[in-house]
Amino acid sequence: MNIWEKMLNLDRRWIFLLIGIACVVPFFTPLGLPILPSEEVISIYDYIEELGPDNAIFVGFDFDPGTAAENQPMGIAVLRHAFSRNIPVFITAVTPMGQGLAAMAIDELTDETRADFFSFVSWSEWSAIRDQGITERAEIEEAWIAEGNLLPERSRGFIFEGRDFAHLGYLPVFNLVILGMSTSIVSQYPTDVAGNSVEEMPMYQEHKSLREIDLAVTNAGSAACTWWIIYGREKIGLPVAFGVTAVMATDYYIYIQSGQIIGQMGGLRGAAEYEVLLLDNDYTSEPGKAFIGMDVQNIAHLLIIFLVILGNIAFFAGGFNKKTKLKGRR
Amino acid sequence: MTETIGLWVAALFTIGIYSFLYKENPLYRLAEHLVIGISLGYFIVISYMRVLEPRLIEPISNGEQGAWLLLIPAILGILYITRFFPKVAWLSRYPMAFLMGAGMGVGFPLSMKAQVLRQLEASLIPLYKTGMSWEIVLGNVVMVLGTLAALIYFFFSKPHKGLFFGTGSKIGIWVIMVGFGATFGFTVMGRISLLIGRIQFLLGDWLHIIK
Amino acid sequence: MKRSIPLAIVMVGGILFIIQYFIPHQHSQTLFDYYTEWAPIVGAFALVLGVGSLSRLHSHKIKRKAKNWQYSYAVLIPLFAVPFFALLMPESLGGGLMESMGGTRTTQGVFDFAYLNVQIPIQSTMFSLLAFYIASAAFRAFRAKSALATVLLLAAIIVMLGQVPIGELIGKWFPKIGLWILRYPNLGAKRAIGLGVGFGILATQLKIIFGVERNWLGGAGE
Amino acid sequence: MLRKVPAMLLALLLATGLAWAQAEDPPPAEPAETGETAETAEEAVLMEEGVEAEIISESDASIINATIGDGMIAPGGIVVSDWPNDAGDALLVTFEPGSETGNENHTGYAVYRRTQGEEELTLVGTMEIDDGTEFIDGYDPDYIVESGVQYEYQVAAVYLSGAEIASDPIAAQEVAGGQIFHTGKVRVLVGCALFLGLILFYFHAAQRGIEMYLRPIAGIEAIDEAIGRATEMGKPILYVPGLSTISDVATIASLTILGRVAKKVAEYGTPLLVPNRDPIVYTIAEETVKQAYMEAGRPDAFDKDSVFFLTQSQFAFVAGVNGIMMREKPATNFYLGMFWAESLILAETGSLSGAIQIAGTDAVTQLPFFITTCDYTLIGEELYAASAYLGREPKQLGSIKGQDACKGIIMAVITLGILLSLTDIIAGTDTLGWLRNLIAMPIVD
Repeated sequence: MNIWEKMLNLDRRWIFLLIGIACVVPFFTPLGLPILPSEEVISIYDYIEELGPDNAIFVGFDFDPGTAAENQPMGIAVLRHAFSRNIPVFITAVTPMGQGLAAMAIDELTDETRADFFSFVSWSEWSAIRDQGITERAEIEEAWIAEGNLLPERSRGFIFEGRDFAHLGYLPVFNLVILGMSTSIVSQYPTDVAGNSVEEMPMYQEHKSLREIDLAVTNAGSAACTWWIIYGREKIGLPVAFGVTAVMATDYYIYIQSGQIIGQMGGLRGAAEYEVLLLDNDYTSEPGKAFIGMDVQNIAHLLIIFLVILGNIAFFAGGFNKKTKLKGRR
Repeated sequence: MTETIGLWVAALFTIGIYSFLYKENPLYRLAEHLVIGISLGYFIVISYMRVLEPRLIEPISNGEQGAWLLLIPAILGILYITRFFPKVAWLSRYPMAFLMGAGMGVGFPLSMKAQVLRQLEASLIPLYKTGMSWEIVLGNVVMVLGTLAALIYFFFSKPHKGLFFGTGSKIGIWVIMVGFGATFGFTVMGRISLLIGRIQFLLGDWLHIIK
Repeated sequence: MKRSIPLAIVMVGGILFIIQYFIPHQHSQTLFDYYTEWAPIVGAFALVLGVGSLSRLHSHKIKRKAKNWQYSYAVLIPLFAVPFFALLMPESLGGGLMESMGGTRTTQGVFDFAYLNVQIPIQSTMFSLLAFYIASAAFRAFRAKSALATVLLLAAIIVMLGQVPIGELIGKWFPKIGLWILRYPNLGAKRAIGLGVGFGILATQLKIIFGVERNWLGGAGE
Repeated sequence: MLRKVPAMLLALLLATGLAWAQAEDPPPAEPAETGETAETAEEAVLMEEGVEAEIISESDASIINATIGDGMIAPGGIVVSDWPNDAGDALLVTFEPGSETGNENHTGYAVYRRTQGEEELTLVGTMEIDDGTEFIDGYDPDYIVESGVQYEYQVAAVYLSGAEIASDPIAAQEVAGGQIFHTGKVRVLVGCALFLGLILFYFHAAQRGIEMYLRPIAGIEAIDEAIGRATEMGKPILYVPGLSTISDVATIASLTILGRVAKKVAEYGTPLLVPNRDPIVYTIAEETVKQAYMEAGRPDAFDKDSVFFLTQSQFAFVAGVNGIMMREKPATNFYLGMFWAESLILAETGSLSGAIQIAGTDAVTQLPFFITTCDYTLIGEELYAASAYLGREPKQLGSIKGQDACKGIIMAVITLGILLSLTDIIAGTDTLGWLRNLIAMPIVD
């Protein structure tokens, strides 16, 4: 066995080891290479940029912890954008774990130890304002500040539970839930995850069914995102945007082309692009998790390409291209 | 306290699975068997709590109007269990027939719409419109011709010989391979992301070395 | 009775639901609603079959003292313990799971513990093995053995470089070409495969409805 | 009975063809468009009255009323029609605008409804001025429209001051009712009928014994070879029938192939392992294998533990199969059916253990991984075709021929599309648009 043959039959465990190292190192020495946002992501960003407190969107945390590395930053980025623009957000989940991940996303955005956090005002805290019959976003904030609540320094603004967002959570057989919400949201979700009545929420009163929703962003790790197309887009014309894992992204280009979705964030890169858009437009002051993850991607991709080149050098240098096939492939 | 123990248990099993990359070993074997048992146990509970209880047991015990009709799917479901008794095992075909018949019927027009008509519609694109850049025009041509050629590859009742079927199917398999290569390359990123997630858990949540 | 009635059920059900699709009338809607309501109930019972098979397999192993029989306990004990705890201590499930995921709960039930600290991490880690395998698969498969293999390899490498920022540093056109490949030739190929699969699905659905394809009946006596 | 089917089909085809010719595109008005016109109209007025509006905004509400009172009129011309293609739970209410000059203090409309014979009117919906003058009643779950009930409607113009100028209540011209045929689904119906017709035609042709050529598929020929290899090595064969349910067509195709593989395996006396993820698929797989052993004349050789269920959880299942591969070291692995992300984990582990691997799936995303790691791969439709090949039943072959014919039609239409597009480029017409419209379906059902 000559050196080329040895190289071709390299024990896979060396490759595994190299990949492992390549994925750990960047966490300690970040590269921070620039990322250019793509059209598909910009179109979602621009669409949300047009919306305001009178509109409402759905954000689905339709994934399991398995794909959270990719999907979670997307969910957080879209939520940050919506919270900054005071767009009411209904948060749902196709899987039970998705509900917990959504809660973690809200926690992260309202964590006062982080930069650019939002000041969270729970449903019960502003009940007095509600009792006065104030439902307008601006008036609520005015009344809240008048009560002596000052916006903490470095905070990006208040978010009022029930006015700016409602965490509806997980329900089983979600395709039928979407179908049901096309006539009434409250028929599917009488309460949010904390048990607050959705019916009483001002954001519900203004948007009772999916027909009155301006956009649904589904961050999905499975084909569950197509439910939003089949039951939301196809049935009632609900505009839908996808945040999908990188693997699924190629399949769903078809939906962009056919106009069934307005845009798509594909994988960690899609999430990083959205983070860059938020960063460039001053919605946040520091890059998010996806951006850092892209460093790992850079190194890992280069490593794999290096390995492929190495394999081909060995293949040709060893003269294997002239010999009979190593193994039959179709 | 339970949280800390939980973290260590989770970390132990994470490492156990990764150890499989080196060699199959007792720790992996334990993780493998445990997760099979736990996940199936979990599915039993979920099926009961999320399906049978709210959809079958509660409506019947609350005496909801028309709830007795739910006895039909319940009986059909119970018929599955006849599989355990070879003499009456054929009864289990009834629930299967219910699900198959309705499932295929519901699926047929939907497949026609989504898999065929929508795709066909999307293939009928103008190759050129004023203002289109050359790469889009080229792309459109490649895409439409690529679809045609790849369709030829999937012709089973004609020998792949001659100008039309021979050359066509050859171009078809080339286009398919380009597509597969692209998908493979595109997937790498997602797979690395999964590993990033686990590294964040091991180094961050567990060891607190990274933020 | 053993074969013909199930086949008749499939035929009638199939044709009925094809027609149902085209009728928006409320009776037709009601029919559809019954299906969506009943199907999960019927399906839920099938799990019993799976549980039966798995416990039989592992109890055989233990009885026969087959190789690695000790591990069979690691399957059987949680298989029955999880539902047992869930029913005995209902707070360890359902609301419990939900709330603990919402981050508001301080104590965890047995159920939560097993789910969160054993099942979830093992599954996610299994999934993440793909990062290693995709690298080794690329190393072994991407060799320019033939023209076709070269095309596969080049498309993969261009797209890979186009995906990451570093590709843009190497050549500005990498992402552009990568996206172009993904959007045009790739889409063309996918669409053709999709159409073929679509017709295959349609044909199989018809074959099942008309009783041509009947292997789903299984053996179980004529 | 089957003989009559073609005749029935022909009738159906004719009927749908007629329906297609007659049915114009679903009549539901397009609120978006109306909204646009209303908007532009309003903009125009705004420009005219800009000066006055500025003065008014500084004065108090009562003055506003007094100032613009002249321009306030009630909406008129209320027309209520049944919303088409539904179960009979919605009505379309259209009316004429409530201010003749469209002054900017006119903010919207309120729609009231009562069941005929009742006294009190209920507010069922409010509209912004931008929403146009069409209202679909029945979507608000608090105020459902019941099929067959005669309603009366009243529409009021709402002004900035809160003043409402209402029309007289009028009886709805139509009551809500469910339709028997969804006119928006004509294209799907024609597609289904055409497909059905072609498949049945070729079923008959096949049964009449018309010889049908089928091209060879590499993966199928490799199956026997792979089984032989395992037998020589005295190692087991692993067969994974996909991870999906029985209603997935790929699973059904896989089970047919399993029957064939199991028969060979039974003849050779090679051990077989069939792990399952779906309990129903498991029972059918077990029966199929048992049957195959019986057909091979060796029912005693069938080991009940060879076909088994693992778990429904995707990656727990993969962990289990991986363990089996590394411990039992099967010589041949079959992965046929529906697969998701696990495809590469299975195939790489299999290749690590040194097995020959044959894969087949209709999951487009997973095909690249099988192609690169397995020895033979059945791509998409080839999987279904393989099951028909192995069956060698006339109808199965006929169905392949029918599918080919459908692909032929699709190719013809796409080619026509290319030609029309070229015509459009040269002549500047829009013939392709016409062809697209023939196929395109409204997004909303």
